[in-house]
Amino acid sequence: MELAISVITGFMILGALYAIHAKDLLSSVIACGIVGYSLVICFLLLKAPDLAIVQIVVDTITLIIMVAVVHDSSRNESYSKLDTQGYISAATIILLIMLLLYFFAVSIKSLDVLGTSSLRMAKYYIEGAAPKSGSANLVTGVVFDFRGYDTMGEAVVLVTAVLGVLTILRIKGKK
Amino acid sequence: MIAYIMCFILFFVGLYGVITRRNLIKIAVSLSIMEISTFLFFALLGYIDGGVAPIVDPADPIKVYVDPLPQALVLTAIVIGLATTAMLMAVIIRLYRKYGTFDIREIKNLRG
Amino acid sequence: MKGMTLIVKKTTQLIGGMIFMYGIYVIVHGHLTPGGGFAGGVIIAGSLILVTLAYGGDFMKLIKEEAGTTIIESLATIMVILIATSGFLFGTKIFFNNFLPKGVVGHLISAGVLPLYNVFIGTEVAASIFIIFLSLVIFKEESTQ
Amino acid sequence: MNPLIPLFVVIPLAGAFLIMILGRFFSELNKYLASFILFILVVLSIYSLINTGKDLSLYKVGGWEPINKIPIGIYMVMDGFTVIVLCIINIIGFLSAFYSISYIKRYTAENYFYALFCLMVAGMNGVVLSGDLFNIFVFLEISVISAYALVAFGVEKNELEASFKYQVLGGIASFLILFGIGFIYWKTKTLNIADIKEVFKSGYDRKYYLFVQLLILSGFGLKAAIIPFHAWLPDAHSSAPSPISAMLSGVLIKAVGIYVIIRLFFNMFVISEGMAVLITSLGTLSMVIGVFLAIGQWDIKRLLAYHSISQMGYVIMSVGIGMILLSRGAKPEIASLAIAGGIFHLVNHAAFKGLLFLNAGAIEYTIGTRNLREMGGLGKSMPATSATSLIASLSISGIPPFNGFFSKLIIIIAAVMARFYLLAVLAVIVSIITLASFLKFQRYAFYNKTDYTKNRNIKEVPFTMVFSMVVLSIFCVLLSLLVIPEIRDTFLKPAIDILTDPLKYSTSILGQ
Repeated sequence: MELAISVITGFMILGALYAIHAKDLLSSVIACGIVGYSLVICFLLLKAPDLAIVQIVVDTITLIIMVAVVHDSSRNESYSKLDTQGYISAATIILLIMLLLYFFAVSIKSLDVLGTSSLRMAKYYIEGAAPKSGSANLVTGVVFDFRGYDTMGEAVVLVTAVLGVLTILRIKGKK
Repeated sequence: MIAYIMCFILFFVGLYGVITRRNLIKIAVSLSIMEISTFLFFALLGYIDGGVAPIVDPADPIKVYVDPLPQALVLTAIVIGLATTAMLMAVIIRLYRKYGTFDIREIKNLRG
Repeated sequence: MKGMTLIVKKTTQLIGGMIFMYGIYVIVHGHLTPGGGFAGGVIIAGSLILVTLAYGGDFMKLIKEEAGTTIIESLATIMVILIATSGFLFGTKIFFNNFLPKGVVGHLISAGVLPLYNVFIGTEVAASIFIIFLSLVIFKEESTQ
Repeated sequence: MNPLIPLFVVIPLAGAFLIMILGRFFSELNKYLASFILFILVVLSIYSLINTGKDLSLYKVGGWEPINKIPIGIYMVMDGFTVIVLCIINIIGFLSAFYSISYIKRYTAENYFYALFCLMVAGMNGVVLSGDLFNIFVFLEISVISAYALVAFGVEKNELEASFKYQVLGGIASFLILFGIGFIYWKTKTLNIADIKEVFKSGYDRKYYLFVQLLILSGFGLKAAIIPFHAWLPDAHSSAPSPISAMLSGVLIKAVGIYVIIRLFFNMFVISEGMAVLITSLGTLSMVIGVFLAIGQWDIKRLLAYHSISQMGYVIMSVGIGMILLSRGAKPEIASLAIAGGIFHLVNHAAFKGLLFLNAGAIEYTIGTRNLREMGGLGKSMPATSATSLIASLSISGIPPFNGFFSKLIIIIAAVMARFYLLAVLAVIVSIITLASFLKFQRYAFYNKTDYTKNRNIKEVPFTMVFSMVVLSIFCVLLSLLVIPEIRDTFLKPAIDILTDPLKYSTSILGQ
């Protein structure tokens, strides 16, 4: 299992690198969409069907929105060659990332390895979800009953985003 | 452990893109890659070997389920991510109409 | 925004309604099978976006159409908040209480207020995502004129 | 179970949606409705400030009782520190909304403005009241997304660019925070702050612990604009409409940045000396660099924005000194003095910086520019604005009868008593530079002899704007009463107790 996930994640990394470095913005956006679709496969392998359904549709919609923005705009990234300063800053960033990666690899040694997760809070969700919330789908039980307050907040986030989009896309700002 | 490290590399690929790219769309793409890696991280946290998807079958209740809590968190986070992407896209399309370009080097009224 | 070719329009006629119905199915069975309010709402929004893309804005006469959708989603969110606070009214004095009878696990009508939440969150999500898409499209049209 | 707690979130949310629906049919209603809703919140928060006292009240959302002392639902917690921040949020929010009644008339789509405003207040109230990590993240997103939209409310070039910068940096911060939450869940398998403390208490791996703390600190540090992460703040604060600048600077960076950092590092993590030293040095850096960046500014709101960074530096430095002392286990009374200074300065900063941004808005409203070189002689034609901004300027630079003096004095005394002489000297120097910078502001805006605006008809701003400014200037004077030990004990002591006692928060939550 771990191997399969790692291989798919490797492909996602390649896709991400292509998305970042592609010259054409449309192919960059589509590569990003492919990374999102690979995530769906990971979700299915990790036994999360709810997430897979949501992610596949959300990713499609994100892709449509992004393509709608890029479509009939200037698609080429005007790409100038890096000067010395650019090389130095890129090297610094990569060095910093390597350092953080090493730090990460060291710091996760004491934690649970993949697949041996123990439960503390969620134990009672699994034991209690069916009798307490009456829901056969444990994720729906958690989302709407045990953590329903989060879900309300999240619905409000979406409404806020809609209001924000409507606010930003007004044609005239001041009278 | 290797899966977690790969996931973290994906996160840093996104961060690298946000810092080094000079194009509005590329920055948005990099942010959504960071977002994807975070979702993957949460899904990895909940996985249990031999577990089944967390849907109770009343006929056969004794099973090992994967942890439903991280999945619930990701469900919330995906929709929040969609909201932030939509906001970012709205600002980007507006900026494009004002300046006629996606290049951030030409969009520099404010400094500091 | 112009519509697409006849083939696309005919295909959309055939599958658009089916996708819509599937979204409703996912919402209603959210507490029994994978899916739920979010997934179903996003699927419904996807079907609406599909129709809009295939037929184009001219067909739907898109002129600041969002006004109606804003009210729908506001009402849906207010309903969620009302259900959440109705625990206050129905005895228990608890915010987000699951105050309805739970029923039998696995039946369609069970799990108290969860199906209600699913329905309203689904409405809200569908309306919100569709309105985001519409406002981007309408803005592109208006600003090019 | 305190039934008042959820009202702080439910009332502004319901208000926001009512404004959105009703605003389409009754266009005049929305502004009064927003002010009315925020006024109810002010009353509620003052009531809780008086009633909370030393005890900690809890609200278990959904009524889920803990099983085997492990909380399974989401908890909302109200304690001494929370009510202070709640009061700041709602009072500044009410005054800004009232101020906007006149100010925002120039913009289109007023009902979106008031709806987003209510959502922002609801998000901040939710963050402050939450006792659950992921819940903090959700409500933080509500407040920052509405802030992104409000920063871009004018939809001109500058506003959009500032909003874009804010969104990109805010997005990075959100993902860092989310990753940090995942890390904490990986180890502890729980999300409740008190329960996490319970797990960490029984032992942890040091490298893991350091990594998590760095992730959380950089995430919330970006939201709070501590110095290496400050790039978005001057643009966003100067481009937003003025009441929103007052909210962003007076409240938002405190509620979603400083408050959460203090809460998590005192009540969730076990305090370690290395982290305390890092936080103190970041605070000192913000304090010093912020004021130097502010010197050269000629745009009023940019100048004020850089001073926000500097003044927040005072708060973080002072709290950091308290952390260092607590981690050494020495001199607890000096540690509580330092923390008291920090919280006192947090409250004061909300009052005077909010007032200064409202003043800047009044100036911009009348003469239509923010450039200090193009104004002058406004003192005669705008007496109320001039007087209130004089009070605020004296207060922020630490002149005796006003509140800023006392909080800075407490911070400096605490630094001297803890033998951080260098920090005390730096605090004094920064205070002097602040004074110089604000004398420049006063001189060029109000007392300049060369009057660039002579030929124009300049009047005092409308009543609602004057009202908000006068009330805030009264606060600037009244808050200095907090220096009297008896009054300080009633209002600040509960907050300091909950922060300095390492176990009080978690045991009293898990015990209920």
